[in-house]
Amino acid sequence: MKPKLAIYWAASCGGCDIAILDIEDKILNVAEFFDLALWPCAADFKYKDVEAMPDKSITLTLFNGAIRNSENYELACLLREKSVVLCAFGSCAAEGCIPGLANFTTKEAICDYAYIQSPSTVNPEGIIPQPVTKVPEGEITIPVMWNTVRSLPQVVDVDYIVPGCPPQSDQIADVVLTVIDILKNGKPLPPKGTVLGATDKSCCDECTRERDVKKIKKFIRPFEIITDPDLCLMEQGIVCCGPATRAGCGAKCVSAGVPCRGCYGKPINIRDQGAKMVSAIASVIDSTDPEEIERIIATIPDPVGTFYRFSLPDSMLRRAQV
Amino acid sequence: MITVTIDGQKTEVEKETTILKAADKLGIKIPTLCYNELIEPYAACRLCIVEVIRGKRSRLVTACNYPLRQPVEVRTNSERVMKLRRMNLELLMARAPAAKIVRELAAEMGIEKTRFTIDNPEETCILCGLCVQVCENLVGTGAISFTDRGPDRKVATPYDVTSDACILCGACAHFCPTGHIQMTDIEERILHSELTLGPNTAISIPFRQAIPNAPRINPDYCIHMKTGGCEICSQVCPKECINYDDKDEFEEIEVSAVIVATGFQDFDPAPMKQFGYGKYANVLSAGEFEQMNNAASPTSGRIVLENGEEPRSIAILHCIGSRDDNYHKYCSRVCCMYALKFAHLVKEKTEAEVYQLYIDMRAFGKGYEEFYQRLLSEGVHVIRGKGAEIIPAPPDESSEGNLLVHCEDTLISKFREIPVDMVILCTALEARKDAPELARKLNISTGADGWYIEAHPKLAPVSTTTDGIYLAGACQGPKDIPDSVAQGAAAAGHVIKILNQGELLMDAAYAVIQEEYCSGCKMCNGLCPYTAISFDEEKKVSVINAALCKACGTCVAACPSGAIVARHFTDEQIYAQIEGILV
Amino acid sequence: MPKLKIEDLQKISDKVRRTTLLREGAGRAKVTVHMGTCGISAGARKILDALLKIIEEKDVKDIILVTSGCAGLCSREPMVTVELKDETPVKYVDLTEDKIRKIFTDHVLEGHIVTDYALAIGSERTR
Amino acid sequence: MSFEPKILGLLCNWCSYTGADLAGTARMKYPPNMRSVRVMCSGRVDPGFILEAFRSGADGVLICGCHPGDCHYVEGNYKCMRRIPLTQMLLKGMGIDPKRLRLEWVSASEGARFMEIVTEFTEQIRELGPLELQDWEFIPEELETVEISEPHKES
Amino acid sequence: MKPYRANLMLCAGTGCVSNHSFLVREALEKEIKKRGLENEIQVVITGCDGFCAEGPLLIVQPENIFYCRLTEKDVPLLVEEHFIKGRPVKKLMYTPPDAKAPVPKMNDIGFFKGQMLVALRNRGLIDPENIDEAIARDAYKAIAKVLTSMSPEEVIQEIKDSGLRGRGGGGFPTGIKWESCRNAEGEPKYVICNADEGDPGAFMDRNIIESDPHSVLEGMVIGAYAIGVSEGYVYIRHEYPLARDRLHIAIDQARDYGLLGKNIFDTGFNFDIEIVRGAGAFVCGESTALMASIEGRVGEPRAKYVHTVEHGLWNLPTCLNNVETWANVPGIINRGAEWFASIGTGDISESPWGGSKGTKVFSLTGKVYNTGLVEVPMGITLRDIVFEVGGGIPDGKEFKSVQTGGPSGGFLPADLLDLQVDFEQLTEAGSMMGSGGMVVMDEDNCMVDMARYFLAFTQGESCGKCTPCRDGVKAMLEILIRITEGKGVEEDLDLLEELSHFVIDSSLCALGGSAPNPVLTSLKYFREEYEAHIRDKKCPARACRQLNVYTIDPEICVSKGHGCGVCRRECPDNAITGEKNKTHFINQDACEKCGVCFDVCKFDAIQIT
Repeated sequence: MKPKLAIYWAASCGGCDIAILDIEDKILNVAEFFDLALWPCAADFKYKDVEAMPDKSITLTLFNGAIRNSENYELACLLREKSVVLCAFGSCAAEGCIPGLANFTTKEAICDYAYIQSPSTVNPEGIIPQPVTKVPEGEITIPVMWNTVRSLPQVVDVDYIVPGCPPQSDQIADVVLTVIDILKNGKPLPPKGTVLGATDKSCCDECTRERDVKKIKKFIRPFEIITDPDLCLMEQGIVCCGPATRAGCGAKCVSAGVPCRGCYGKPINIRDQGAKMVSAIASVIDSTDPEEIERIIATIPDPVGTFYRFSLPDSMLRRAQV
Repeated sequence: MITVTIDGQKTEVEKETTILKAADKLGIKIPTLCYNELIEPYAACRLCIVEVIRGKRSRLVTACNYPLRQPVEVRTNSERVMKLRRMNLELLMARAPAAKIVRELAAEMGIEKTRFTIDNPEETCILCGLCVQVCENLVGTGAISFTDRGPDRKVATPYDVTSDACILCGACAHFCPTGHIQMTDIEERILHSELTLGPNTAISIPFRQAIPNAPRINPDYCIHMKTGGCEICSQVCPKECINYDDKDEFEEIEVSAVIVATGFQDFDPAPMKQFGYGKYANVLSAGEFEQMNNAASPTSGRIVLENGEEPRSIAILHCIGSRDDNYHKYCSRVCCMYALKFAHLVKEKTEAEVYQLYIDMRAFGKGYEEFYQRLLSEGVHVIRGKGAEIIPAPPDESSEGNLLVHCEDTLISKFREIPVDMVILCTALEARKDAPELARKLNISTGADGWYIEAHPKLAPVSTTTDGIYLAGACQGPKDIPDSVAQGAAAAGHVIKILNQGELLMDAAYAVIQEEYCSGCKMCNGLCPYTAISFDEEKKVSVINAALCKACGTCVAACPSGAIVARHFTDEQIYAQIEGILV
Repeated sequence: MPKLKIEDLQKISDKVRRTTLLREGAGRAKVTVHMGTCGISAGARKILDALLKIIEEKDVKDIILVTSGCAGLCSREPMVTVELKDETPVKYVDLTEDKIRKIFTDHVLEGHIVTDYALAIGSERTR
Repeated sequence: MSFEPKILGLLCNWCSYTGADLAGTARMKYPPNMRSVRVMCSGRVDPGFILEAFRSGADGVLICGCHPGDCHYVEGNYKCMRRIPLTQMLLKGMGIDPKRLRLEWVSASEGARFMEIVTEFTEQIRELGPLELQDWEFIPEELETVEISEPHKES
Repeated sequence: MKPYRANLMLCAGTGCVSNHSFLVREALEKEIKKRGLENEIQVVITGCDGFCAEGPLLIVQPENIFYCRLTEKDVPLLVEEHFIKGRPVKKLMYTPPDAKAPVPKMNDIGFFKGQMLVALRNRGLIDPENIDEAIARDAYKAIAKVLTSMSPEEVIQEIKDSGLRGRGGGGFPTGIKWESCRNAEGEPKYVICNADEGDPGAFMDRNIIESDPHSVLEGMVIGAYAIGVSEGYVYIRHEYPLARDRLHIAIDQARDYGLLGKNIFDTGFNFDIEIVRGAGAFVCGESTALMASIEGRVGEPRAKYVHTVEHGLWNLPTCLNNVETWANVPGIINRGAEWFASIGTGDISESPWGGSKGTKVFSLTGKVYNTGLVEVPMGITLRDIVFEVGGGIPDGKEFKSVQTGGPSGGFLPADLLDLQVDFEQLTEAGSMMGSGGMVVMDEDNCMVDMARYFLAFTQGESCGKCTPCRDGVKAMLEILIRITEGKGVEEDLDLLEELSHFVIDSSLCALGGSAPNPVLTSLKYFREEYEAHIRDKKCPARACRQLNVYTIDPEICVSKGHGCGVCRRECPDNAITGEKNKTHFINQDACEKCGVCFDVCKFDAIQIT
């Protein structure tokens, strides 16, 4: 009997699913080795089939997407029971990622804007979808939207984490093949909680740009200057979260001249990516005069949004107090 | 080089040299009156006229300033030249009959008497202009110059009034060939040596015990420094050791330890108007009295008033500026004992009465109390009460002192007015004005009163928070000589330990970079003030030099990938403390 | 005064030349207006002014205009003698402003004598 | 009983910690709400500590360092001087009143001043009230009562 | 400009101004206005016409009628007669001494006929305070030519070809001076116009500046362009206020027209002139003393072994020329070197020292009819100057001597009258060209006294720096005074000669170097007068009063003077006794020989033996 593979997408953009397909020919190895148990994004699977499966019957589950509503939570629990290895696949599952940015506001504010304020909607009565609505035909239920977005490890016990938004295809291929190799040859599984598809160093390790002592007088946005291709972006005054982000993606963004946003999550020793970036950036400001420091700091565009772009739910405070 | 033949002798000289110098080289003497090689030739006396022959044209020129540019033949004693010289001297004898040098030169040329009218038989000035030149160009003062014109021309000061520009250097008298200028002493203009230190002529040894014990140039009085002229000292110094452009230089030396022994500074009692320091004569600060007592002092140790007489009575006031809310709250610790020493010296050297005005007699050291008792037995009047005010005594003869000291004798709770001739103010010891600046340089800190802060008042009185820098003496707080010596020895002890141990015992806390986590982002490189962090180019990781690291932890906090661990202050330890303390 | 260019030099020179040339006595012709008492009363002043105006209009530089006393023939005043360089002087009589204007243009400028106004050619003999 | 704020003090070892010690040895009274943690230099304070403090229930964080120029490690306090304002911006973004985080320079001899700062800060936090972090714990929301809406009725 | 029919050229040189020519001008303008002639007749004030003896002068142009010795009183008559009735007034004209009829036209007067005007070409023709009139007389045309079409080297060559030599007295070829100054290293360089003119009785430079200041300025601009200079100084005597003011006006006007200052004629050449006032020391006429004075130091000369063209003002290359030298330059440029070289004597083809070219302005003074300023071509004989231009010796006196070259010039006797006036021949004869002073002496002048007079001047003006000039000249003067007081001894003459050579040979500057010339030449040509003073204790010319014996001729005193007693009253020592209608008598012992009686006696009764 072929081991079962489940791929589920919760509050996700589907990018991780596409990334899985991006492993091109290796998908054949997967197909050959695994038997797909669940992949709602790719094909029509029914929840009740999975519920019908005995516990721990799915060998590997790649769970991508953050926990935004009750359905995500149910599936998370379900897949935890049914699978041997539950893997938080991609930044949304690992730390909340872009959907996690909702934690800056409240559920009501989001719905208010989405269904009433936003310019393109016409909703004079101001109707907002409710979890249970009575209609003549009966009751329609939709999943309950939670006020705070959670990452997968915060709701269920997760075996491994594959960071990245999306995880790079070569990393995915590498992870899947190692899992296949382990299962086929009975190698021991890596210790629970390890981060696969990424190294222990920070993004700067893979970045080819030259780096020097950093003394920054002014922060600027990438479009304001023509960046020097060889020099570290931070030294050119652009806020780059590379130093406080795990390496693994091969510094793809930075080599294209765009600063790293921190999608591969916090490095191994760090508890809060945002706080760390604040500490690092502030230390290299080149001034000892309080007013000048105020002026320099004011040039950092949207510090909270920049430093917690991918890791707000996973940060120490998890959400903004609103 | 120009070849020139003078009276038949050939020689080679540089272009532009004058005939006089060329002749000098050949040992041929050409008489001159208004020439001196220190001064640019003025060519006024015309005595040095010689005949210069080029081709068939001969010309009469003054040898002292004629620049040789082409090969020429010079005759210094042709008949024509001798005739001119004789007439010149004869005329000069008419102008300055009393000038000895003119008579001698004339006698040499065979002239006894002058055919021309003599206006002033005593006249000695031959208007050669040497004095004016030396005063104007060499010394640079320009106190005298020529006045009037034609035969009435004479050397004088403006309006023939004694010039105040004249600095009595005597250069004009020295250069005057006929001795026309004499030096006279003008009482108020002579530079008396000041009471405090040695003579301050332009060059002097500062004081007898000066180290190095060698003369130095005082730029305030040296004419060369002011005008670029003079330089007579460098001409007369046989060993040519005078170097005018000697300047202070900064040297950088690498040391492994520093002992700060910058000492204290005397409190200036002038702001305390009530004591009239600087206003009334014979009110001395302790420092000044000490100087007077020194054998090398201008009064060579004798205790005298400003007018030279011996004092009949002396008052010594304690705690001037110390134990005083307006100035220094602390007690300067040493004044009581040196005040007693002063009293003893006065008793020994003079028959003057001594009055000690004190608040508390702090004779705390070994043998100090016994010294105090001995003094009491020697008849020193001791009054417990701080000196309140000093006013000059009314000038009638009867009073026994020209100063009146008002004070309150708290023991008999009466106000007293003591007539004395001299008052000594025991001024406080205060931190040097530049102490904070040095502290910042050495990275040690100063207390509120400006004294340097020791690492620990009891356990480490001579070391500072920065290891390798030690304190000794009064810079750390007022103390007397024995204590300072003791502290000096202690500091030296520390230093010797470092020097021969060869290594410095470091404390356990310092930061380490974990290579496996460091991504070489170099965020930490610029942060360390002790430059302990460097970058390893091959491994592409940053490295911390443990010896230099002071374990402040700033780099730990800044390291974005958490690769730097501060031993004894790791993140986990601090997080644990935070969680624990807030539970 | 503006900074001069080289050509300005010449302009100033021409402008001022009219009077200074006069000073060198380098006249081409000499016109003498006889202003004895009789001449003046007969209107010699008007003739003189007319002459001055013509000279100014024609911008003539080299004509010497002189006054003199009575020429003797009081009855035919106002009278003017025109004497071109090294030619015999010609006396004109009973002049009016337009007559003198014509004499000036024909005789002084073109050089041919206006016979109908002329009284006599040549001058009186002086010892 | 009025709200007793929990305040975390991060004191630099050479100046503020010694100053606090001086205040103590001089028997100066200041409210016990401030619990202090000693760090070698104010430059050691990582914004993560501050966030951790708020996560662990602190209502205010006070950071004390040496006066600029007096830092035992020459520039340590300058780094702190740069980090704290940015951390305050971060807190503001996270909806926490930046006044809950305060940076003061206290030298070794300013025991009295340290006492005044702590007293004043405690009062200030008492006014701001407790800092309860919303939704920090994960509690699945299905326990919430779900009210049923009937839109069609009104139409 | 209104067309005037007549210009009244009124001379306003210092000479005429001191004779109230300004008052004459006011009277003229008032009278012309009264007669309504102000639109026809213009009064123009000009510089000095040179004929100072006959001032105030008025030349009526264009008729060229010359009026002299005008006073305000003559003006109404003049206006009435000449300008209304057109009859020149004979009474006011100039009548030559021996002629009866006046000479109406200026050009016919002997004084002017003999002259050739080059430096003084514009005198009497333009108003010096009006630059336009100077421009009308081709002023600044030379600059235009030089700045646009000639290179500095060409300008220098032109001056060298012209043979122009310094008019200050040294006669150094100007071309060579400019060339060596141009080649000397050192920047910036300076040009200086020496208008110090310390010689007593010399007023050439003053008149040139008063009549035509622009010729001097233009000359300096050309010189500056040739040498490469941007800063010039005119060192003018404080005692020449009118000349200085006119120079100021000229400079300001030239600056307004952009002929001085930055970027002249837009050619990028900058040159400006500053006036420095001399403090009246004769020695400051000497180049190095002058430069010391400009630098603010005491006016004392220094050795010239290093020429001032290499190290002059502030030790930088400086070219110093006399006013007249500068004034000649524009003429040379405008009319070409050949024209200038055609005037004068000698041949300058091999060496510039070979000839004296162009003209020389002399201030003809002393015992001549026509004292004044004359500009004559080089090579003219002394006789022509004294008798033709000078109009001969007045009062029928006999010509005795003429002194050329100012106070240190030599006396030339009658037999040298046919000497041609140029640098070489004058120096050969023991005198020198000098600045151009020319003093004519007749039989009443005592040569010893004249030598004493000039020596007293040079001794007073000696700066006193070097012994020979200070004490040597003093000694010579004492000897001469002794001789004029009759206390001279035989040896004095040889001593004088010896002293003279000593002073000439060993003095530092030209003042001492030339001061003894009067003594040497008077000894050489008039030794007999010295001997008369020493041996006979008599002064042949009766000028040395101490040697005269004054007696009264009894008949003349009674017959003509009726014993009027004027001499008795005037005699300061009461040495004369006598009553009315009786002859008077001079007591020889009391007589101090002051000569007052001789001067006051209207009947020439006093006899000098």
